[in-house]
Amino acid sequence: MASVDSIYGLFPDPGSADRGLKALQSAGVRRDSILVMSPEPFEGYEFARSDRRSSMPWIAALGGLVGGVSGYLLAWYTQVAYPSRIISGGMPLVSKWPSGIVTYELTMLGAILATIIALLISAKLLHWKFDIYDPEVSYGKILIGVVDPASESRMDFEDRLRDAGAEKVKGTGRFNLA
Amino acid sequence: MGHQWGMVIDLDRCTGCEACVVACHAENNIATVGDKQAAGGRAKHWIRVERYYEGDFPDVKVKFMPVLCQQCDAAPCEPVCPTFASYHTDEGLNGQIYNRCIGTRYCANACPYNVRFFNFYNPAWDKPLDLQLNPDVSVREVGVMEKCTFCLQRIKAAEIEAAAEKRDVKDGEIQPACVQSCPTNAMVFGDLSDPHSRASRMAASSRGNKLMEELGTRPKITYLQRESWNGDENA
Amino acid sequence: MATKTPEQINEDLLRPLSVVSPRYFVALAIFLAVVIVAGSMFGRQIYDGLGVTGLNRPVFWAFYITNFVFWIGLSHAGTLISAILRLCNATWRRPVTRCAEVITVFSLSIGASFPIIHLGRPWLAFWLFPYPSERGIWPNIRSPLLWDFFAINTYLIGSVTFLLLPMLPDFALIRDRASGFRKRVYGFLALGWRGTPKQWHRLETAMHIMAIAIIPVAVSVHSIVSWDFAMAPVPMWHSTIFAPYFVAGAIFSGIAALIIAMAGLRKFLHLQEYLRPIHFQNLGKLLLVMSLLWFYFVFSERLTGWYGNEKYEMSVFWVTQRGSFAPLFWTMVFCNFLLPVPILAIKKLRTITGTVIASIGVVIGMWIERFLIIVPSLTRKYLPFSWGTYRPSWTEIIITAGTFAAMALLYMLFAKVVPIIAVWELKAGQSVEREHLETILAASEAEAGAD
Amino acid sequence: MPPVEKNRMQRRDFLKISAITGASAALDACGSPDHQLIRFIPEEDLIPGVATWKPSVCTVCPAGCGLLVRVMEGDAEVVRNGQLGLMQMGLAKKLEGNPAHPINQGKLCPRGQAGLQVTYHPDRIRTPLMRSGARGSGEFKAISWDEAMKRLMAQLSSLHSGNSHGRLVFLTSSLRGQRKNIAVTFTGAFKNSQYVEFAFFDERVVRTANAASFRHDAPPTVDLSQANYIISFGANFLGTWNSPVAQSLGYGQMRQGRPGTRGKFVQFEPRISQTGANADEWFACAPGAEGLLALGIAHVLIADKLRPASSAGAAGELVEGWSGGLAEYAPEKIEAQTGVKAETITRIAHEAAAHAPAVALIGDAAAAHTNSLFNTVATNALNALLGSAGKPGGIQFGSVWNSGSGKSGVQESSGAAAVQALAAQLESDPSSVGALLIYGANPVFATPAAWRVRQSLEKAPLIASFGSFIDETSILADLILPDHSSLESWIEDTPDSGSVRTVVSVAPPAMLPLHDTRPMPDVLLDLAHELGGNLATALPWKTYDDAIQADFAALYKEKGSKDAKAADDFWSNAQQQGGWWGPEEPAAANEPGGKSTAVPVKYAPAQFDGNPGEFPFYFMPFPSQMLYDGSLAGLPWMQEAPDPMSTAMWGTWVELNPSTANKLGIKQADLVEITSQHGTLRAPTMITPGIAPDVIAMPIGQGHESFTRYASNRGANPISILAPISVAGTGALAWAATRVKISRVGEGSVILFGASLREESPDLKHR
Repeated sequence: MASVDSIYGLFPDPGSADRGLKALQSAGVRRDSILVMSPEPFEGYEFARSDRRSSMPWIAALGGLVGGVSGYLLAWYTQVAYPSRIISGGMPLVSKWPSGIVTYELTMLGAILATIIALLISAKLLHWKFDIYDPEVSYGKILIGVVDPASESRMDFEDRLRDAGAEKVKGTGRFNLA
Repeated sequence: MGHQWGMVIDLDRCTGCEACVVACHAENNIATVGDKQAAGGRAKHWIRVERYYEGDFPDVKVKFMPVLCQQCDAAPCEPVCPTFASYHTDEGLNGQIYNRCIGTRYCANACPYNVRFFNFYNPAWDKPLDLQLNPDVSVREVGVMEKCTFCLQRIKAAEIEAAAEKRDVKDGEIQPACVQSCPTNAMVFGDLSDPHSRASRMAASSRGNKLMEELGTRPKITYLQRESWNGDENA
Repeated sequence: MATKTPEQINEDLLRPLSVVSPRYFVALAIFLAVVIVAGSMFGRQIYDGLGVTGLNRPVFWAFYITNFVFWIGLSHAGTLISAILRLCNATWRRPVTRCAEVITVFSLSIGASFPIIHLGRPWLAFWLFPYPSERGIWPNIRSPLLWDFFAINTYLIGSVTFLLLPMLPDFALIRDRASGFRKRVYGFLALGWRGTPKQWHRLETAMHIMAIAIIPVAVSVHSIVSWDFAMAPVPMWHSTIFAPYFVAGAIFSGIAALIIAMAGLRKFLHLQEYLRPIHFQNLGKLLLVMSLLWFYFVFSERLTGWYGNEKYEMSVFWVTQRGSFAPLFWTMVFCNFLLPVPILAIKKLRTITGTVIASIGVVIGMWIERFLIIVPSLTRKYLPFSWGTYRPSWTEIIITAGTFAAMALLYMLFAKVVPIIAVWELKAGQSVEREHLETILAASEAEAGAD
Repeated sequence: MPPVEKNRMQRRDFLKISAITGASAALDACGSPDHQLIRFIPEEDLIPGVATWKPSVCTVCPAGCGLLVRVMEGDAEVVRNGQLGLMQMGLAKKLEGNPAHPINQGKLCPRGQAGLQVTYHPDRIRTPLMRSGARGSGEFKAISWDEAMKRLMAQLSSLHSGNSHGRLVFLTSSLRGQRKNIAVTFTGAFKNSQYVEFAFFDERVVRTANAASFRHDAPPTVDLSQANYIISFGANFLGTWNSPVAQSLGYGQMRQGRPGTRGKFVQFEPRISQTGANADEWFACAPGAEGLLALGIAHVLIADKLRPASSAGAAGELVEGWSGGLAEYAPEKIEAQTGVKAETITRIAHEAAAHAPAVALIGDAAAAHTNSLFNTVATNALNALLGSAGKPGGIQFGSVWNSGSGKSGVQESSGAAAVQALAAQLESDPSSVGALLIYGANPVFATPAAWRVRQSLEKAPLIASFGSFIDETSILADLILPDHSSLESWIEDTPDSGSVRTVVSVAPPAMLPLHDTRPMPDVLLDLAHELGGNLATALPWKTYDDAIQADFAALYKEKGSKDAKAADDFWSNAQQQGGWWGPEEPAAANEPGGKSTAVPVKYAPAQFDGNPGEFPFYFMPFPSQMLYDGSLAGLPWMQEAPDPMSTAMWGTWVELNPSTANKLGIKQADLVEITSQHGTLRAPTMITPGIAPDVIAMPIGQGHESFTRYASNRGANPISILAPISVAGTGALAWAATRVKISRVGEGSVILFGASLREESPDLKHR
């Protein structure tokens, strides 16, 4: 990965971070190329807003469906897989009530696993090498910045971020944290 | 449908002598556990004779009832086994696959008749008592359940012999060890799917009932209740 | 607490990870020793056989299964409670959730080990797993033990996830504040968390889904545990009330365990300002509700048995009510009802000490409850000729003690490597509160301005 | 068996067992993967081992049941010529009844089945032993047979030649057939000798009474299969008494074997026995009052003209006052003494008369009171009056084959009195007994301590035992020459009850011997050859089987046989079949109107040792269903099989009535001390409703000081505290004639298999 240029400001509080965001937007930077990192979710602030729509619940439901179907198939198969009829307690060869329990548990397991996988993928987790990051975030600062800014706008962005209340404005190359 | 092995026990004949108990030990390699283990409730008797007193002195009555695995058709011990170690054979027996048993002891809890036994320790025979072991019956290891098999080895032997002679197993040809030994002929073993077998006919007796049938276990042993003497009607 | 800055919170909550007192090591050593002794007893049990226990015919299940049900029940402390509170958006939950979820994961693991400890041939436990063996044999899905296998595994995966996901931002926090090896480890564990709005949003969504999913799983787990008994035609086991009764009992003991754990953390990790009386009071109210619910279940179970007067059931009924198990029975009623209800109902008594006393009572009472559900029924199973008695052996007692020690040990170790209170959640909670406060202030100002 | 944890089966042993079992049972594990080991129940694919069934004879009690022994090949560690090695041989695996045998007809009691464990017992004596420590110390050293024979010869030859003063005494259990003939003849060849038979349950009283009443010195053969009414005075005929398997077969038939007819069974005894437990009506009668009851019933039969007094014939005449109608035994008059209501006695008499054939039995404790000869003779008279003597559905006698015994002229005595006399003699003049040979009997265990049998035997100059175990008697021996087990040796038996056919059982060894042992009769024959002289002529056979064959030749000569052409065929058929049995022809027992030449017997109240004030309870030992007289206590199967009434295992107990226990403040399983005038013992209690409040009962069988690892130091021996008094007119020990007191010592324990006495235990009162 090539070293990535960036410029960002570290804001001490969500109010100033919001102002920083607005400042960048007013400079013509598109919302989705503005980089935001925060130590907590800061729900309700403009900078913390993400794409509201997520297909995660549907993925979970799909995972549940797959889990449930495979659960039933497992229950069914393990009962009929014996070449001769295995009678147990006078119950039918494929016993529906107990199969229901296995089906249920695997439905839930499917939903849980699908959620985890969806989270890992959609939140871009499991990537330990960062283009841009600043550990100051963990000390309570909110990072607002621009990736790969046009070199002619750099100064402008820096000023705007500082004006909006950024305590520090930094520019980086490659940043490896892992 | 193949054979459905069952048994009839005539409580009017049973005297509580326990010949069946010892016969079962001898036939099925049931280890004695010794006094300390027996005191801890770990003695293994696949068949036992339950004894109940009724009334007080001097009007005392005593009831004997041999209890062994009832080989239920809807056996509570079978479905609870997670590994199919306890299962139902085609001939209607409650099979117990010792090799497959992992020792959850769930079957023993589920069995209303308490006829399942657990090997709390590895069974031991002081030498040379091991020479008495019946080679037709496997020796059970520590950690597995064991129970009455209706002397499956005898059933198999008779079936193999009958097959070699290209005939059906004859009624009365198979005698589990307990039935064989019973000095009063209180026990009859036979094929319940054959309405003409002696066991089937006796099971139809008006004296017949099944042990705790109300639990829905569908036992395959019929007990013929004791009669009381009714004087001149008998004469 | 409103005055704490995010950095103060960081300092307070991350301190336990770096400061270790000698007392900690002493306690650790003691618990470890108990665990090792218990482990060696288990080793001996594997070598000799279950003969080293007090089990017999007909009492084939006793201490181990009691512990199984007890620990699985305790596991409902966490995930279920925290999931419910999360869904209800109860803000006071924030300092509580993680220590509750940790209880779940550890007690579930301990609980799940008991079905293996109790096996006659534990080395074959893997036969419960539906794997395609070369012999083509499969487990029997009719067996409640197999349901247990599926349910507990689902629950374990679910609750580990439920615990781990919100830990990612905290790992990132530690990563950024640490150096060297610790930095690398926590960096790895943080899975690359940076705190982008998308990550925050996805995490919150995932937690929401998990919270919804984990509640029915938790209910099913304890229902299935109850079905281990209810599926067997054993007097006083074969009952339809068992599933809800067990679930209620599980939550009951879970809350009690949580209160005890919180009190311990509060004292030893100096978290007085985070785990405040309000938390104990709120959980105390929940505990009170569960205590009443527990009594309701016990009463309706007993009433039904007594009214029915069925002879086999009554054998068990009387042996618990008046017979040899009566002392235990009435101890249970005291611990689970007579003791906690007044303490928790009277506001003055619902202090931290009060709730902890009530909780200790409940944990003891619920252990006894499980024992009383399992053992008396087996001692009085149908034909009186085969009735029995049970006395635990030292092996069972020590292994039981060992699991309590294991729980304490795991908890202590955990609190040393992970902040036991979710740092970001706490901060977020504060932010929300502050914002809420500001909104109110703004509104009142606006009102004042309008005047 | 010792706690298993200390004696864990090693993996190697386990594999070895598997290997042995694998030799004949193969799992069809190869071939289709569907049929691999675990997949299906292994037994499904089991190919049964090849078994041969060999006839044999049961020797654990005097009933003489025929056996079939299941023999299968296996590897056994055996000693041959002093060398230990692994040998493939036929091994007895199971004992079952011989279906062809007229006594047990294929059935076998628990004790008989456990007889297998005698052969394989880990504590069996494996080589000849010589005492190396003090007498009774149990220290022995193994010696060779040559040396053992040499040592015995040294003493016997001096006795035989008359060089040394003192008698040869041969003390055996009850023997029959050629085994007895050889023993008696051998003993009789010594100038000065005595042959003594002793067994605790020898039915001496019943034999004596039957000899007087019916001229048959034998226990009766009871035909229950055709009886419609059974009156039993204390006889545990379904458990241990007389020929229990034959009687059980008949009992089953009596109950449910005849469509439309079900016989009635009434039992009188102060403590409910396993047999009494099966009765339609059970009455607790006073100990020793059984004869009164028999005559009470007889009185009603005669007085109510249900049976004429004369129909009892000689057996009736034997009772004083018989022809007078037994007025002094009228039910109202004996009510108080017997504890049985007059109307009950009358009713039973009428029922019995109306339901012929009716049979009366007496045995066990009822035949062990001081007045039991009278009780038994009275019962015989009742049988005769009921028309059941010598008749189907009654008591019968077969003709017994006598294997040439009685020709030796030896002083032959039997019963407890003979042992008592021997003990007294040894005590006063030990040198009068030159050598004491002991076979099968264990008088130190089975006689009251008051007789001082142990102390007297300790003084005997030489004791040689043929025992298989170090028991209380053989531990005193100087030389032990271990016998084969009955499965390892030739065996012949001539039971005197159980069938009306003449039964001569015979069987070759079912298996090769495991240890360096020799059959006792062969040892005697060898000794006889070496001693020579009159012995060589009296015992001309080289081996025991020669002797048996000779006996069968004689039998053939006398009885002939329709289905065998010649003596050889007769002999080989008998071996194949397990014996020879004559036709079904009961011997004459009693003729109506016959006259008795014997002196009539008269009722005398039973005497009990001990003053009722100080010793308020009757002490009633009873035979143990599993351990019999104690000789089976060494078998683990018998120790662990629950007693039918108490369900106790691995120990002893004392039965008492709940009201008695209450009065004395004794609880279930408390340890109590039982004291008679002659000793004290301790045992845990078993409180049961089936015993009279003034009776304390205890099973015989435990309390061995030295008898294998399984029985030693387990429980207490009730025989030890018995009063040394005998049944008048018989010389039998009156073992039910002792009074005791009882006191609580503390808490005790008894191992019970059954948890509950009663079926309906839950409290269903709504409370």
